[in-house]
Amino acid sequence: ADIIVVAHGQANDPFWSVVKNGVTKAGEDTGANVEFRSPETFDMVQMSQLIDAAVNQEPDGLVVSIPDADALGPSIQRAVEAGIPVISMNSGSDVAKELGALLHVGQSEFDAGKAAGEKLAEMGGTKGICVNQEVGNVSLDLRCDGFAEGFGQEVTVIPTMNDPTEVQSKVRAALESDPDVDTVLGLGASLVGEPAVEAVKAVGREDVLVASFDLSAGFLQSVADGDAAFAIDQQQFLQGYLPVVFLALNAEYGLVPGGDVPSGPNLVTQEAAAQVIDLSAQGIR
Amino acid sequence: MSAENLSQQDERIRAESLATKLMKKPELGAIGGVVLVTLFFLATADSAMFTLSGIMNFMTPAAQLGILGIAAAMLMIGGEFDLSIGSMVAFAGMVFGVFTVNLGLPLIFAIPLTMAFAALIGALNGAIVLRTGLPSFIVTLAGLFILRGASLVGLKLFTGGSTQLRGVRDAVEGDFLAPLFSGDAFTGLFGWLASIGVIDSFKSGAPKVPGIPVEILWFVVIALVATYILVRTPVGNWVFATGGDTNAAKNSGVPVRGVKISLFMLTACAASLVAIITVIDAGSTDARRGFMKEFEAIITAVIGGCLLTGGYGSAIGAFFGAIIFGMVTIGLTYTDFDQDWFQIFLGGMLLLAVVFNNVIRKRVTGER
Amino acid sequence: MSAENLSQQDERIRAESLATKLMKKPELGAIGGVVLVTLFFLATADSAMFTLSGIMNFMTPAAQLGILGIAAAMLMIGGEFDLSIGSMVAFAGMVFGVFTVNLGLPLIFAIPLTMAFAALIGALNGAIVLRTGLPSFIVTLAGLFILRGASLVGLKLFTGGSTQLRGVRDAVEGDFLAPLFSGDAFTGLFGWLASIGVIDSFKSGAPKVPGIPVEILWFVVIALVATYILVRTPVGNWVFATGGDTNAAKNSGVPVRGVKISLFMLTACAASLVAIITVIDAGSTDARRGFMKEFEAIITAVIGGCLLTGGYGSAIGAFFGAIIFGMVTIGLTYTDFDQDWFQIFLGGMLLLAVVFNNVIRKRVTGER
Amino acid sequence: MTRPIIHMESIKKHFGNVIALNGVTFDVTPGECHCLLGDNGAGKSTFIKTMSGVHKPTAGEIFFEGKPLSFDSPREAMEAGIATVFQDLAMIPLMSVTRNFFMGREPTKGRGLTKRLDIDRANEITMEEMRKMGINLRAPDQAVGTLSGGERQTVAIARAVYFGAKVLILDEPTSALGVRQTSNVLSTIARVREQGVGVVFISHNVRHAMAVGDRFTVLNRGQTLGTAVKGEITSAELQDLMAGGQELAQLEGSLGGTI
Amino acid sequence: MTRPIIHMESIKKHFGNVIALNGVTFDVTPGECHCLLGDNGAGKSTFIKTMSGVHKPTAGEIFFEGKPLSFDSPREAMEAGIATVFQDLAMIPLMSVTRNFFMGREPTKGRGLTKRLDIDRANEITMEEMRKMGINLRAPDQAVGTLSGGERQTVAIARAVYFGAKVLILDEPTSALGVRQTSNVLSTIARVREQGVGVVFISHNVRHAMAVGDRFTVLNRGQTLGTAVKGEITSAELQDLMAGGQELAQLEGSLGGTI
Ligand SMILES: Nc1ncnc2c1ncn2[C@@H]1O[C@H](COP(=O)(O)OP(=O)(O)OP(=O)(O)O)[C@@H](O)[C@H]1O
Ligand SMILES: Nc1ncnc2c1ncn2[C@@H]1O[C@H](COP(=O)(O)OP(=O)(O)OP(=O)(O)O)[C@@H](O)[C@H]1O
Ligand SMILES: [Mg+2]
Ligand SMILES: [Mg+2]
Repeated sequence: ADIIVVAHGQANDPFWSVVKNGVTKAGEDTGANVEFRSPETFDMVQMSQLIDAAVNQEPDGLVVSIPDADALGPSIQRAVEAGIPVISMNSGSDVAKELGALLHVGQSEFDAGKAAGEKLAEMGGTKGICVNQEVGNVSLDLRCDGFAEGFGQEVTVIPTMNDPTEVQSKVRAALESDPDVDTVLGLGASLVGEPAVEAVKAVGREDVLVASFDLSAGFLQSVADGDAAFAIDQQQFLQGYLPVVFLALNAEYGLVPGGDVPSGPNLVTQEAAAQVIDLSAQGIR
Repeated sequence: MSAENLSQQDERIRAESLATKLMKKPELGAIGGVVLVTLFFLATADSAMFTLSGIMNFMTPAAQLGILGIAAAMLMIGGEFDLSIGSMVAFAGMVFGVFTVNLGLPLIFAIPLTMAFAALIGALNGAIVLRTGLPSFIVTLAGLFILRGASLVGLKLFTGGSTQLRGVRDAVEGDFLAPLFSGDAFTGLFGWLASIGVIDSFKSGAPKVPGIPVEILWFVVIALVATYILVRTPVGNWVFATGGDTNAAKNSGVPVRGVKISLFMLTACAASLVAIITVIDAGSTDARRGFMKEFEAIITAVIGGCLLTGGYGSAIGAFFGAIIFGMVTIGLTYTDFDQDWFQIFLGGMLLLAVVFNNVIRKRVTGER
Repeated sequence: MSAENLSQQDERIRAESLATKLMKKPELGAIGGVVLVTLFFLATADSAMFTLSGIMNFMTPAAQLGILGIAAAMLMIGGEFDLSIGSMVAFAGMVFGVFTVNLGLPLIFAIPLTMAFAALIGALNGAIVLRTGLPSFIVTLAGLFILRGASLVGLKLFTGGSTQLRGVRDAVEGDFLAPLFSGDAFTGLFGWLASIGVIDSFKSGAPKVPGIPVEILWFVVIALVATYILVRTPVGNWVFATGGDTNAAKNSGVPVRGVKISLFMLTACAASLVAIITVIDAGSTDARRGFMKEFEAIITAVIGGCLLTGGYGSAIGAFFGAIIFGMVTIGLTYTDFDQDWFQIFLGGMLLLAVVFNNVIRKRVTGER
Repeated sequence: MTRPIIHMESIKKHFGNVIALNGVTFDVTPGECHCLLGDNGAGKSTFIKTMSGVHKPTAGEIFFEGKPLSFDSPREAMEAGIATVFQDLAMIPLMSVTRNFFMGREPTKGRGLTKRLDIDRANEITMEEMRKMGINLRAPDQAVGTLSGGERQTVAIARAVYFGAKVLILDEPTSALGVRQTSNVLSTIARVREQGVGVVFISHNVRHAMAVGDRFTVLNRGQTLGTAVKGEITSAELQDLMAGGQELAQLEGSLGGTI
Repeated sequence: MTRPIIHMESIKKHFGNVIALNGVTFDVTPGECHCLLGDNGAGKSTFIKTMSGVHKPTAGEIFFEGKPLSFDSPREAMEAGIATVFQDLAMIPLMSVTRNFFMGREPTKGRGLTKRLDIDRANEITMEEMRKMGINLRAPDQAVGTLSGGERQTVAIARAVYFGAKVLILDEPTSALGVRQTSNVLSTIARVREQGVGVVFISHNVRHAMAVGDRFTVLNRGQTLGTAVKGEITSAELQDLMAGGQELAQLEGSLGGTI
C-alpha cells in the first residue's frame, strides 16, 4: 500500500523527527510504502499544496495533521472526495470528523497545556512564563493558552528565536527582572527546556519549577536529577506509527478502528524519566 | 560632418546565430534551468507530477511566490531590496481579514483599502530609505520585524487572543469580486472537458482539475505587464538607470526618488495581492503567513538573473525562477526521496539549475 | 619638477575637530547606536540588566553572533556573501560531535579536524563562485540548504535516529583544551572578588558571575585581530580593493581569487568556532542549531556600517552591531513592555539605532 | 553684451573640511562660448556641478535669466534648458547606447495606456547623432560598458547637444577623443553657439579653447584668477595662467609653447 | 636596434561577435617610446590589455624577451616588469589615495606575525610622487572618489612610474591633465626612457606623440595601418593617418593643422 503523511512540522524538528521515525517504523512493519512530507516552515498555504500533491498521486491512505482547519479543509475534502481514506493526527481532533477523516490519533495541544498548567499549579507555582520559540505557530500558541488556563495564575509568554543561547539569556533575564516568577514552561525540550534549566541554575534559584513539552534526553536527565519538574509527552511516535498501520490494514482488509486514539498527554516525572532517556536518545520518545 | 555614409554593415561584426541573440537576453537566461529541472523530474518523479493536476499543483505555489518575485526583481533592478514583503503578506492578510470579517466590508472596499494600506507602508519604507540615505536592506529589515510583530498584536487584538483569524471564506462568499481573487478560473470549460473525457476526472465525475487557479493567471499577467513596463516604457528605462548608477541617473535627469518610492509601493502591493489571494483561498490567516517569503522572492529574482547590485535583470527571468523554485520544492513529494534529504536536494537542484543556465549562456554567446 | 615646496598646510583645508576625525572612521560609526540603546534600557529596563551578571547575560549571545558577524563583515567588505554560515554552525557542530563522541578523539585533534572540514567547504564555496562567475548569494544559498540537510541526515545516521547528538560534555570533560572553548575564564579572580565583596555572590558564597564566558573573550580578540588585519596589513588592503572593484583590483595586481577563497574559508571557520563553543557549552548539538544565523550575521555587519555592495566597512563596526543586536533582543525581557510587542520593538530599536548613528555622523562631519 | 542666461555670484562650496570653491563669479550669455580653464583640482568640475543642479552651493547666488534661482536637482536644471556633459559622463555601463542616450527623456509613441518607448526612432536618432560626431556605432543596443573611452564620451556629448536648449556645459569633452571626433565636437560647439546657445567649455587644451572660446575665465585653487576676452590674450599668456603661474618642466623635444 | 622586450605577433581579439583586433603586430625595445595611435574604437586599449595580461588574445603570439609567453593575470605581467596605466585607471573610489597607490604591492615593516603595512612610509612616498607630477595632495588619506579627474589620473600615472620596471604602458595618460601636469608626465616619459625602460604611449594628441615618440604605429578598425620612425613622418601626415584618412570638419577659428 502507498501511504503519504503530510505534517506541519519539519523533519529536522526534534518533535517531528520522532513522528517521522514512527512513520518509518510502521512502514517497515507493515510493508507499506510510506512517505513523510512537510513544508519548510509553519506555512499553512504550502501545506495545503503538499496535500494536493499527495492527492494527485492517489495513495491508498493519507495521514495529515490539521493545525488550521480553514486553510487545510478544502484540500482534505478533495482527498476524501477522491476516495482516499484520511486519518488525522497530532492536531485537529475537533474538526477531523467534520472534514471526513476516519479518525484522529493525537492529543489536543490545548488540553496538554492545560494538564501541565494544572500540575504546575498543584506543585506550588504562582507566577509563570511560557517560552515560545515560534510565536504565531498556532499549535504552539495553543499550548501556551492551555497552560495559562490550567495554571490559573498570571502567565507571560516570552517569545524567542530559534537559538538555545538566546533562550537561556532570555529566561535568565525574565527570572532576574522579576523574582516572583517561579514557573517556566518550555514548548520544546531541547531548544527551550534544556537552556531553561541552565538559566535557572545560573541565577541560583533552585525553587523555580521548570517543565517542558516533548522529550529530549538532556531534559529527561534534568528531570531525573530533580532539576526540572516534568516533561509533557504526547508519545508522538504513536502519532506517526498508528495511522500508518491503520491505513495499511484498511487498504488490505478494510479494517478501521471505531474511534479516536488519544496518544497523550502523559507527564514524565522524576520516577519515570530515567527509563525513557535511552528511548529518547534513539528518537523513539 | 564627414560626407561618408558607410555601409551599415560593419566588417568588424561576425554573423550571429539566432540562438546567440536569444540567449543574450536576460529574459531567457532562466529557461535552461526550467528545462533541466523538468527533465530531471520526468526521469525521477511519479508520472502524476506532469498530469494537468500535477502541473497546476506546482504552479500554484510558483505563482504565489512569483508574484512576489517579480516585484522584488523590479525593485532589485532599481537597486534596492525589500525584506519586509514576507511580513507584509501576514500584515496585509490581517488587515484584509479585519476588513472582511470584523468590519464586514465587501471586497470592493476591502481590497482597495488593503492595497492602499500596504502601498502607504511601502511608500514609508521608500521615504525612510531616501531621507536617511541608509541601505534599504536595513530599513526594510526593521519593517520585517515591525510588520511581523504588528500582525501578531493585531491578530490578538481583533480575535480576542488568538493568533489565527478565521471565517474569511464565509465573509466573502458570494461577493461578486471573489472569483477574481480566489478559486479557479474557467471552471465551466474544465467541467466540460472532463465530461467529454479530455481531462481526467475523479470517480465522482468531478474533473480532477476544476480550473486554472486564479493566482496562476495573475502570475502570468503580472509577468507580462512587468516585462512590458521594463522593456517598453520610459519608466522601465528609469528603473534600469536608477539601479545601474543612481548618481549618473540623477545627473541625467531621471526622477530617481519617484522611481524608488513607486517600486517600494509596488512590492508592498504585490505582497498584499498574494495575501488577499491566499487568505480568501485558505479562509483564514495567521501570524506566520509569508514567513521567509522575502527571502524566497529574492532567491527567485536572483535565479532569474537579477544582479544583487542592481541595474540588471528581468521580470521574465523571475517568472522562470519562480517556476524552477516551485517545481523543485513540490517536485520532491512526487519522487521517492526521503524527506530528510529534502534540503540537500533543494540546494543541489537550485545550484545545478543556475549553473546550467550559465554554462549554456556562455557556450552559446562565446563569452570567455 | 617645480621648485616650489608648498607649505604642507593647504589653505583649502579647514581645521577639523577631533570628534569629526573620529566620527569619519567607519569603525566608530556604530558607537552612537550602542549609547542610544544603553540609555534607552537604563531608562526602561529592570536594574538587573546592567548588573555584572546582566551584562554577561546579554553579551553571551552577542558574542556568539558577533564572531559570525565579524567574519561576515570581512567577507562583505571583500564583495561577497555567505548564506551558508548558519547551516555551517549545525554542520560543524555535528562533525565535531561525531569526532568527540562517536570517535572519542581528544580536542587537540577534534578541533583542528572540524576546522579543516569547515575550511574545505568554505574553499569549495569560493571555488564555485569564482569558477562559475555566479553571485555568491546564490551559490552559498545552495550551501545553506545542503549543509542544513546534511546535518539532519548525518545526525540521524550517527545517533541511530535522533536529531540530537548528546554526550559531548562528558566526552570532552577534563580535556586540557576544553577551558579554552567552554565555560568561564578568570574564575579564580571572580571568586576572589566575590569573597571580598566587590561583586555579588549567592547565599552559598559562590559568586553570582563565576567568570567571563569564553565566547566573550574570543569575540573581543577576533574583533581586534580582524581590525588589525583590515587596517594594518597588506591583506586588509587587498580585501577592501577586491570588494571595491574586483576588476580594478585584479588589474592592479591584487590576487583577488586568493583573497576571496580565503575569506570564504574564514567565514566557515568562524561558524565552526561558534559551533564548537556552543556544542561544548550545551553538551549537545541538534539539526536546528544556527538557524537564521547567516541572516543575523549580515544584519550585524550592516548595522556596523558595511556596505552590501562591498569595499567599505569595518570589523569594529560589526562588533558594536552585534552588541546592539544582542542588547535589543535580550533587553526587552527586562522591561515591562508586553512581550507580544517584541518584534515591533526589535525592528524599531534597530532602525532607531542605525538612524541615530547616521544623524550623528552627518552632524559631526558636516556632510549634506 | 546681452543679458547673461546664467550668472553665478561668489559661489562657495565646501565638502566637509575641504574647501573646493572659495568665491567664484561667472556668467554666460546667449551665443557665446565661455571657456573655464584651470589647473587640475582647481574646482572647475565642482563649479559646473553647482551650475547644473548637482551640488547646492555652500554660499553664493545663482541667477537664471535674471531671476535668483536654485536648482534642487539636475532634472530641474535640465528642464530649465541646461544640458551638461559631466567629466564622469553620467552613463550607465550596463545599459545600451540608445537607452543611455535618451535616459530621462525617452521618446514615446502611442497615448494613454499604450504609450510606450519609441525604440526604433530612438535607435535611429542615436545612430545618426553619433555618426554626426564621427563615430559609426556597430549597433545601438551595444552596452555602453563595452564601448571604447572615446566612443563613450561621444555618446555623452551627442546626447547633450541633441537635448541642449539654452546652455550647453561641456566638462573636458574632448579629452578621450580622436582627431576627427575632436574637430567634429569643436565645430559642433561653433554651430550651436551661432544658434544662440550659451556654451560653457572646460578644457586643458589651450588650442581647443582658443579655437572656439569668446571669453576665458581661469580658476586657481578654488578662486577666479580673472576673465579675458578673445583677442586680448595670447595662447602663451593663457597657458601661463592655467598652470597657476608656475614654470613648466623642460622637454628635450620641446612642445613649442603650447601643449 | 636592440632585441624587443615584448613582441606581439598577429594578435586577434574577439568579444562575442565583435571583432576588436584583427591581426596586430607590434613590439617595443628598451629605451624607446613607441606611440600607439588611432581613431576612437580602433582597438588601442584592447591591444594593450592583451599586452598586460587583462585579456587573453583569441589568436596570435606574445614573446617576452624573446620567449613565447602568455600572461594569465595582470599580476603575472606586473611581476614580469610591465606597469600599466589603464584608460579607466583601475582605481577603487572608496579607498584612500595611498591605499590605491600601493594596491597589490604594499610596503611592510616588521617581520613574521608583526609584519604590517608601513603606512607612514607609504603616505610619504605617495605625497612625494604626486608632488613630482605637479599635484599637491591635501592629504594622502583622501578617498580617490573625491579627487578631481586630473588628480585621479595623476595617481595612476605616478603609481605606474614608481613601480615600472621594464615596460611602461600608458593609455591616454594625459587626457585629463592640466598643462603643468602634462608637461611633467611627458618629461617623465623622456626620463624613464633614458633609463632603458620601454614605453608604450597611447595618445590622440599628435603634438604629445611627436614630442616624446621614437616610433609611431597607427591602428585603424582593429588593424595596423603601419609603423613610422621619428623624423620620417610629419605631424600632418600622422594626423591624417590617425583620422583614418577621412577629412576633418572645417572650423572657423581653424586649428592650424594639428589638434
Ligand atoms: N566630494 C568631495 N569631497 C571632498 N573633496 C572633493 C570632493 N569633490 C571634489 N573635491 C576636491 O575639490 C577639488 C576640486 O575638484 P574638481 O573636480 O572641481 O577639480 P577640477 O578643476 O575639475 O580638476 P580636473 O581638471 O582635474 O578635472 C579637488 O581638489 C578635489 O579633491
Ligand atoms: N568587452 C567588450 N565587448 C564588446 N565590444 C568591445 C568590448 N571591449 C571593447 N569593445 C569594442 O572594441 C572596439 C575597440 O575598443 P578599444 O577600447 O580598444 O578602443 P580604443 O582604440 O582604445 O578607443 P579610444 O581611443 O576611444 O579609447 C570598440 O569598438 C569597442 O566597442
Ligand atoms: Mg574636472
Ligand atoms: Mg582606449
